[in-house]
Amino acid sequence: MKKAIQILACEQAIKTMIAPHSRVMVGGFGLRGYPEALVEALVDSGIGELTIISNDLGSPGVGLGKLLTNNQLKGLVGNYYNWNPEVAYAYNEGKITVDLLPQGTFAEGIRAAGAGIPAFYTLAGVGTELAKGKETRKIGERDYVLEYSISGDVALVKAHKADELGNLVYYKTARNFNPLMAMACKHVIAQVDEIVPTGALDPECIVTPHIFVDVLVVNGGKAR
Amino acid sequence: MKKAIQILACEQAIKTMIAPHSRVMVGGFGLRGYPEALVEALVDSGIGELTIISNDLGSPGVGLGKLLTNNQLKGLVGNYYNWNPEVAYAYNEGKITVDLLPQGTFAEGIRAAGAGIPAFYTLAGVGTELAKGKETRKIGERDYVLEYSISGDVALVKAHKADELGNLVYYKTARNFNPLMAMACKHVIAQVDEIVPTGALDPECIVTPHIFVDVLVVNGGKAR
Amino acid sequence: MIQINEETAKERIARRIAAEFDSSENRFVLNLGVGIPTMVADYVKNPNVYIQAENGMLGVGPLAAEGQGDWQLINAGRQIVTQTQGCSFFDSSMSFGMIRGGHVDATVLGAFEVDEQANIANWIIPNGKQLGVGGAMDLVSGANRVIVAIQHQDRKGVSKIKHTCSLPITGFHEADMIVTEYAVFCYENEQLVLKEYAPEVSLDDVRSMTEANFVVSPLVKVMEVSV
Amino acid sequence: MIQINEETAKERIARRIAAEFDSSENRFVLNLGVGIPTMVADYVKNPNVYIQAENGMLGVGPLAAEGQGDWQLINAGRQIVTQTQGCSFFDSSMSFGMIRGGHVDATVLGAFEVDEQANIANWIIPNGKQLGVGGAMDLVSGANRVIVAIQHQDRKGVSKIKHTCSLPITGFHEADMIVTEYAVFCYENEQLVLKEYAPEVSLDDVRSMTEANFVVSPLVKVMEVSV
Repeated sequence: MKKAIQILACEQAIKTMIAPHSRVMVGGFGLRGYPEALVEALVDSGIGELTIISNDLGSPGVGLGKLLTNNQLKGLVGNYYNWNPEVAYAYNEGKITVDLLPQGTFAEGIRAAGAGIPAFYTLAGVGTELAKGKETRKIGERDYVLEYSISGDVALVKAHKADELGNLVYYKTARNFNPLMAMACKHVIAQVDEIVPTGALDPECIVTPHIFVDVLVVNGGKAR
Repeated sequence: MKKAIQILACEQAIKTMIAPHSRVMVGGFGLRGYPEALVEALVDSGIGELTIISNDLGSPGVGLGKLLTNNQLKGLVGNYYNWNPEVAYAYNEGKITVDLLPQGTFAEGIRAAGAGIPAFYTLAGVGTELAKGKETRKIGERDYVLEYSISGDVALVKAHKADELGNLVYYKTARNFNPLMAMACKHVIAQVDEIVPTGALDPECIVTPHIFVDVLVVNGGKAR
Repeated sequence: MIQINEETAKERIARRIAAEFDSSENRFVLNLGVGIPTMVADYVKNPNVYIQAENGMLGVGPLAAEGQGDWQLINAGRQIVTQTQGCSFFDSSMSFGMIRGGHVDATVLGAFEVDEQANIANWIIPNGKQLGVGGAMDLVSGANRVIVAIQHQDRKGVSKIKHTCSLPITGFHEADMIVTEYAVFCYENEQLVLKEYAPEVSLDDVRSMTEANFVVSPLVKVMEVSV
Repeated sequence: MIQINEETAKERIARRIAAEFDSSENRFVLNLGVGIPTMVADYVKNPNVYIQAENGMLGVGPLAAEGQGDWQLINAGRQIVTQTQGCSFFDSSMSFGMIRGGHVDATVLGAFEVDEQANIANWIIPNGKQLGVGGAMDLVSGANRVIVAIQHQDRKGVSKIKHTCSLPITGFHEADMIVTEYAVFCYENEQLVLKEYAPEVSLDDVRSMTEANFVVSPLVKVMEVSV
């Protein structure tokens, strides 16, 4: 059950829905397909002790990277921080926790949370350091590792268009984790390029049905 | 690795890809969204000892129901045979095996097979007769049952349009299990209403990428 | 005590359940089972209620007019339905992802039996002529609220609201509300509580037609009925 | 023995790997890792090869021309790419469903080390400046064929093809082929087998620059090179 969709300014959306210690999922992959304006507002808010659940953490001082530079992070759940070496430094110094998962396990874990699957088995990582302390199990001929669903308090997603109800469609490889995260969090703020009238999106092509979305914010959608 | 997409007549497609004892997945829900012409050809082929993996088994003597009337079945994996009481009779008399699963578990098991997830946990059915002999496990506050992926040899799916490469889109609630089954089987035959030039389908809206599809058959797509 | 005929009973149950959602100012996702539950759709007037069909649709509209409609567009009861503005279509794994994932606010389903422990038996009569479970087990465990829509007694006058279900269970401790043509019950603090009863019957009538023990809510009232 | 410079080495490795797919008459799904593997795309001429990017795309085209292209359309190495006719976009769970589900025919990836047991170490140097695994573990376990694209030795002249990897393993017994600027190896019957070596080097040269033990294929031949 969600309230009627709200269209808010970024600052307002962030302040209403995120608090210190929130677990925040953020869509995107390598500085593309992430909600830039929402991330900027999160940085500006100064809200701290956040756990950020995302593919990567942008670059040093860019995008989600600013949250680290700005000391707003308690922990990370994700898979690829090679684009932002500050993550390794902060982790090695014990400043933040990092829960590193294979990218497919990360994606599936988020999907699982949205789809009511608490745990699943996967081949990825069996026998490696990333499976240390995790249960493994032989199913058929091979060994698999048990992985758990990954949920969050708030998802910040980037979509291409929303209709007035809140249905979302995405843009090319800017889709990435966004639709999965929209299902895995209690609250969802979607930054969109454009809001179109209800009925203007093809019902066959809607990727995220509106019932997952709480708040829309509109950006210019310009390339930077 | 699949050969270049083939466009075949139904009879030829069925005879090339299905043999006695095949595990055949068939899309559809309640006589809608199933590949009528392919099912008809499967009935006409007389191939026996089949295991059919499908939501339901049509109605008595209608659609997939004909396979039972025609004694072509060894077993069923599915979830809802109330529309075809002949299934219960055949099962009660020991003529066929029936592996009955909650519909969500059935859908998720098929998706899991396609997505390389050998097993997963779900709430559905915990403590009931359908969970008898299955492992249960407490995760967080609740008990869940372990369910396994469901794969097949050949999927017979109904799509709306294909492009010449074999990419598929579906039609409204005729989508149902079809895209899941197309990923869960070694071979896939898709009955489509129309084949359009490659490039004519919106890349954002393709539901089944062509690499899952072996053979296309074209029907008139008429309402019956 | 007046006997309510079957058609009236079904309509009354459907209307009473629909009224539950009248006041929702929030977007409310509703899944309807086969039978009486499907009829609920006819009486839901609140535009904030979005009906989900587990065969892959959110935003199910009214049934198509007889002989009209799109033959491939059906609900889970195989009825040809219409679509609403802003509806969406998806595959069955997404559909049950919604259901299991807690994104469906209420499900309304029929039952053979329901009992004091909020157990529901609605999927099979062993060795009968039906073999099927459908989405019932996913729905009772996944939906946030489970409303059982049943006639109070079977055709022989036997209560369907039992001390303990005798048929195989669909879901344990999952029912939140029971609506019959004669009464509305909720489960509160692990007790079955009578909240409303029909104008045709007395409290004693309800007691005599109900096998299960129940307590009477201090706020018990007469069911509002239009049929 | 001629030393091959880094740029030439990389191009040669990419070209040799691309040649593996030249003859496929079947539709072939190829996933390319960051670095040399991405360069493979430039040399694949077979239209039956479809490149999958794990960030959600099947049918990746060539890199966009400098300053051109769609800034939001990237491959997994964050390069702006083009799209081919018949390509499709999807979310990351679908993408890794393809990968884990065995629908990707080959993956080409770089590595720090690869060893006699076909173990690959390519994800981390402990306590270093990088912390990331990406899709490598999913890819090595899920793709049907795993091709390691590496320069034969590091900058200090130390073999990257080891008896036993010393760095944390990405996947055990997963490598099927190794292509360097000097040699092509395959794993056959749990042995590392030299299949080809470059025209600039002798068999003894390959032995001396390779830490791992390997057997020489009876059909060993000189690598076809254009650079």
